[in-house]
Amino acid sequence: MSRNKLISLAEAVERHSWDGMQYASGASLPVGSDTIVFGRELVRRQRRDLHALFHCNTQQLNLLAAAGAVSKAECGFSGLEVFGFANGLRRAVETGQLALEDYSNLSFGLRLLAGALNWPFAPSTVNIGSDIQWRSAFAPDETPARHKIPTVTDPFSGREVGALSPLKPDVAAIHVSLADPLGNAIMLGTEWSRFELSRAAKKVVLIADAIVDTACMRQFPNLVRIPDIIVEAVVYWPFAAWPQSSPGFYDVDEAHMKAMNKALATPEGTEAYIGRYVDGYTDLDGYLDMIGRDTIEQLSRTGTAFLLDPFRQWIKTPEEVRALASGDAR
Amino acid sequence: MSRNKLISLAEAVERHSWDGMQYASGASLPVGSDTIVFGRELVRRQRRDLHALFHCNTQQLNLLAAAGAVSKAECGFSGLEVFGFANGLRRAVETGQLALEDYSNLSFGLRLLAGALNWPFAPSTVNIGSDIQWRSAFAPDETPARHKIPTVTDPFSGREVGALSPLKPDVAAIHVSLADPLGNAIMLGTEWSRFELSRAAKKVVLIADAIVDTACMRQFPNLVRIPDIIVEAVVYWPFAAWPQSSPGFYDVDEAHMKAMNKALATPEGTEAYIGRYVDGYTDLDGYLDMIGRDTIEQLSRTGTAFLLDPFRQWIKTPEEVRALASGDAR
Amino acid sequence: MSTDLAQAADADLPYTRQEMMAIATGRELHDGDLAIFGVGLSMLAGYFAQACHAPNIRTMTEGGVYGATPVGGLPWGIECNRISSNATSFTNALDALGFLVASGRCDVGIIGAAQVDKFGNVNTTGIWDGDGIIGDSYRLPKTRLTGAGGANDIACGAGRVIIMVTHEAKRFADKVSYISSPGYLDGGDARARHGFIGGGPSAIVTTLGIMRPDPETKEFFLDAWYPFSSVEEIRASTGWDLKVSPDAHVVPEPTAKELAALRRVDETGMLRKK
Amino acid sequence: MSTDLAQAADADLPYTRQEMMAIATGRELHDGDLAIFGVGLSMLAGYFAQACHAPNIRTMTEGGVYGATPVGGLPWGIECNRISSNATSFTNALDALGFLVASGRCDVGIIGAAQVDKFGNVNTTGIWDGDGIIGDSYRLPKTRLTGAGGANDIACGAGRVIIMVTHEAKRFADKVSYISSPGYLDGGDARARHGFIGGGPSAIVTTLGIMRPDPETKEFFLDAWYPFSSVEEIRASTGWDLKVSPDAHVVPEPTAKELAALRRVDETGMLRKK
Repeated sequence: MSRNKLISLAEAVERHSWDGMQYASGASLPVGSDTIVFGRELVRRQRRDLHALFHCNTQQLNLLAAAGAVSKAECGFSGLEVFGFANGLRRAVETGQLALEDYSNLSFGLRLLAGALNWPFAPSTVNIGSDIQWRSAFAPDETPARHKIPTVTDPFSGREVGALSPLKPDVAAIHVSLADPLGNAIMLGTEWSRFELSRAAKKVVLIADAIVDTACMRQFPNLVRIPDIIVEAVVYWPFAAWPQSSPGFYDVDEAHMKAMNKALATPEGTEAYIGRYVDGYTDLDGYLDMIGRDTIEQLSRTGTAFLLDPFRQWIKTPEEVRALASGDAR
Repeated sequence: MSRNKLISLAEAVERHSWDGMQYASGASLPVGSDTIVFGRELVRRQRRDLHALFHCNTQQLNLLAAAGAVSKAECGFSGLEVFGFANGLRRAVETGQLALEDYSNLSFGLRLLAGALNWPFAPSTVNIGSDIQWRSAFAPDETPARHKIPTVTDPFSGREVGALSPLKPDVAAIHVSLADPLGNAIMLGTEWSRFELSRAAKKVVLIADAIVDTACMRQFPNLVRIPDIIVEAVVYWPFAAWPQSSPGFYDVDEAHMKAMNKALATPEGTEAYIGRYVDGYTDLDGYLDMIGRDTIEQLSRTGTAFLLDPFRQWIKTPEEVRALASGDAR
Repeated sequence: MSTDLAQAADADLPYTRQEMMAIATGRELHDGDLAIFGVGLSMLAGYFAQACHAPNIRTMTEGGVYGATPVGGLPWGIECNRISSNATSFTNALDALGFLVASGRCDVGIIGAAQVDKFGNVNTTGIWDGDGIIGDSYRLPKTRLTGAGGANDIACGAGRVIIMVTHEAKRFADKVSYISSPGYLDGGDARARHGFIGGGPSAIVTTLGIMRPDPETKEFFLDAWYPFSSVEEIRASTGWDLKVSPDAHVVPEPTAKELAALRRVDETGMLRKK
Repeated sequence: MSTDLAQAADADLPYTRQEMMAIATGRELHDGDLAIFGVGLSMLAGYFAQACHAPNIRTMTEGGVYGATPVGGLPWGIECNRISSNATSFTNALDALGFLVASGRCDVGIIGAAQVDKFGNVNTTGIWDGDGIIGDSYRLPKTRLTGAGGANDIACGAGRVIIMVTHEAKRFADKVSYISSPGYLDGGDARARHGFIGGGPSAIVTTLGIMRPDPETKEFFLDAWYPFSSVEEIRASTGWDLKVSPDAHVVPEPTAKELAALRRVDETGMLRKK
């Protein structure tokens, strides 16, 4: 038994974000499923002083950092994979506008695990012995850092391992492939650490590329890795991860990935980017127009499209979703 | 790239079991998916001195304990749910033939997690403060037990939590709904801790109710929670969990659950049970005859059958599986 | 009062003692709760609450089975096909008992007990000879029970815990032989020593009545009895000198709506058996 | 020797330096290995090995993508649709980097480096002003790089690690500015202090040659150069006084079979770019 949680993106950001919050996303990877469109809305609303917890940087953090919305960030990886350095994040770090605390991809995941389990710490056999352990951007004067990854002694063997601090973000905006209106969700492709994040976060907002009937979830309950009982809100937003990719739905937009990252390298470029790609639409139709209908068609011709086949019969049309939404869809 | 790992049950037990091994199964629940048929084969081959690691007791452990095959066991739960106490296990414990070390269902899962991660210990906020922490059947004279769940101090807060020892079974026999010949597997229904067990065990043998093409796995890669790269062998054995249930395939056999548990309450009953239900078949056909074709038809009329629908097109017939098996199917 | 007499009295009731216990337990659940149920009576009581007065209760079992309701009668286990046939999500043990219970997210859990003591500590592990206490060294139990299962985890982590138990003197001990699942340990703020995030047992609901913990000492006192039971019967069936609240009262009888809802859930009449 | 001259020489080769590096890296992988690849060159080298001489290599990426081969060219990331279109299993980060790498199960990993030092320590985090060293206190990097990603985890856990890096003096430091991923730390048995289950880097494969660690000191020495490079060029492009093995030798040229296999994997010709 659960209620309809479909609300508009604007409403989700209005209700579930605030200045200074610990905000998690990027429990995805730099080229894959992330709620980039949630980040655009945070920039549009000029949220400030965010403490960003991104397992990996994505174009969302790159944009938020470039726009000056983030004062602290913690990451396992802060680049854009083959797309290179994340220029917006890099600029914010190099100018000192943003303090970036480094972890690795495993340790970041373990910190989410520890948060989800309400453990005071998680043991770590990684990150120890490297500067990830000794250096803290959050405590720059403490060398070696004593409170970032302290050691703990195994009571069985006497061996020393690292102790990772748990993460419990205030809000997590999580991209999923398919969600029902109650908040049950299916992810296609690697889940990276979205499973653990959904349990570690205090509030979970889902952004789904498509909305399906709950009957779809009952047919594939083993695929429903995020159950409705832990979800606050569901937002329907196709191409929510653009210019990144969403397996089954669309490929990465290589041209925009590069153009966006180039723009974010400078304050001027960032301003122009925001003018065009954040303030450049007021509703979903406008957003899709902005991406370009040709581009959308091209990106949708993905080699992963077959992954979606078993679920297509339950996917609701935009009109059906609009009719379901409890708030006004923008 | 992976090789065909289909072998017969006899060959799997011959190759992958030995006296004195740490044997895990029961990373399932007492009424659900377990490799009961692997246990029958262990009894038939008179394996002895097993150290059983069963997240929960199942009819497999109940039988192995009743047959005197187990000298040590560790469990999170040692009953049979609504079917009551596990009489075979109970008798072995009460007579001192088997030392049973108690954990809980969370802590047992966390010990598998710790084994999978190669952690020296896992933190625990459960089991502490109860006799699960203070009493050890493996170290009966030590009161309170100091080495079972010692405490560890959180370096961040100074708080004391428990430290759970990792589990790394020598062999895990894991029941799955569907496997391909390479060892990719899909579980329907709760996975309980089969995911963690498959990573914690040194060797993994899958027992599948049905064999499917690898094309099925490529269609549903998010359902493949056990990938071929960690699997040693695949055994095709329909009704492998009988008299327990397998979602999608068959319901629990209530009559046999009760009759079996009643039989295991005494040495005589156990001997009779083994004569009829362990030594009573020599191949798969004989096994299915033993269960009874009527019973099989009735148990197959499960309310969960629809869960299997998306996968039926890839299920191989027994003849196709026999043709694929690299060893001689028994 | 003998059990025979009590059962004879039951013949006149339009419901069984087990049904009264299940309904009284279900009444402890609130709409919107994230609630975890064990197997058997606990599951019936929980799904009864959902069917009756708490439609928005968010239900789960420790198997990681979400959004399901029993179909075809009482499930034989938390993973039984009777609970697996209409789930919206299946995950796993670490998720259910770890991420959702040990984390402190779960509002309420219902557990059973073979034996419970005045501080709400639960024994489901074994019964020992002699004084019933395991003693200084570990020794073989006379009767081995089922072990803790997920109850220890629920007892440590759930916001509140409801213990369901058949009311017999041998089950209500001054001190349990073995603490499988912690209640308030030796009372007072003893739970704080271990940092448990869960609040501990809020009620012991039995076949005869309802006990609740004293806010300070955490000793359980009698809060209510059933239309068919009495303070005397309950005290006689309790192994410690049970205190009775000055506000102790009779529990309202099951309503027709409650009985109908319960019997829809208890399709095979498990609780109708006397 | 200047890079210009070297590149001019390349014009005569039937393969690029990048291709030679990818092939030399691929040759380090053995049939049956459980192997984890990072993004970019690392992935091409790994899948080349599978396509060429190690068909039973068990491949994975840190995304928890199993049984896949790249389709349509070099994947843009370890989760890119180009690697997600034919996987047999998708799981997650904890599974790939934790259960399969930190556990010690993974036989070999390939990682990249912005900077590497004589003990095989890798920096992918930042470049600092002045002497390039971060200093006693944390301070802002002049150039922020990508951070450790999964490379730290692979460096700690994989049985052996192959570091792939473009050979330039500024990248080969006596001591890296920041240890993002540990090699042999300060040499000898320093890894043992931290109990790493992985064996550490077994080779640094560059655009000019191959270095291997001294079994005792763990300082990397020159083991081999390419048909188009030389000991002198390599020493001049290395920021420490590189020792040369008495057994140092020239690496065999890519065979026709190797080049064909590599180019099938490198469908879009990423490594053909000079």
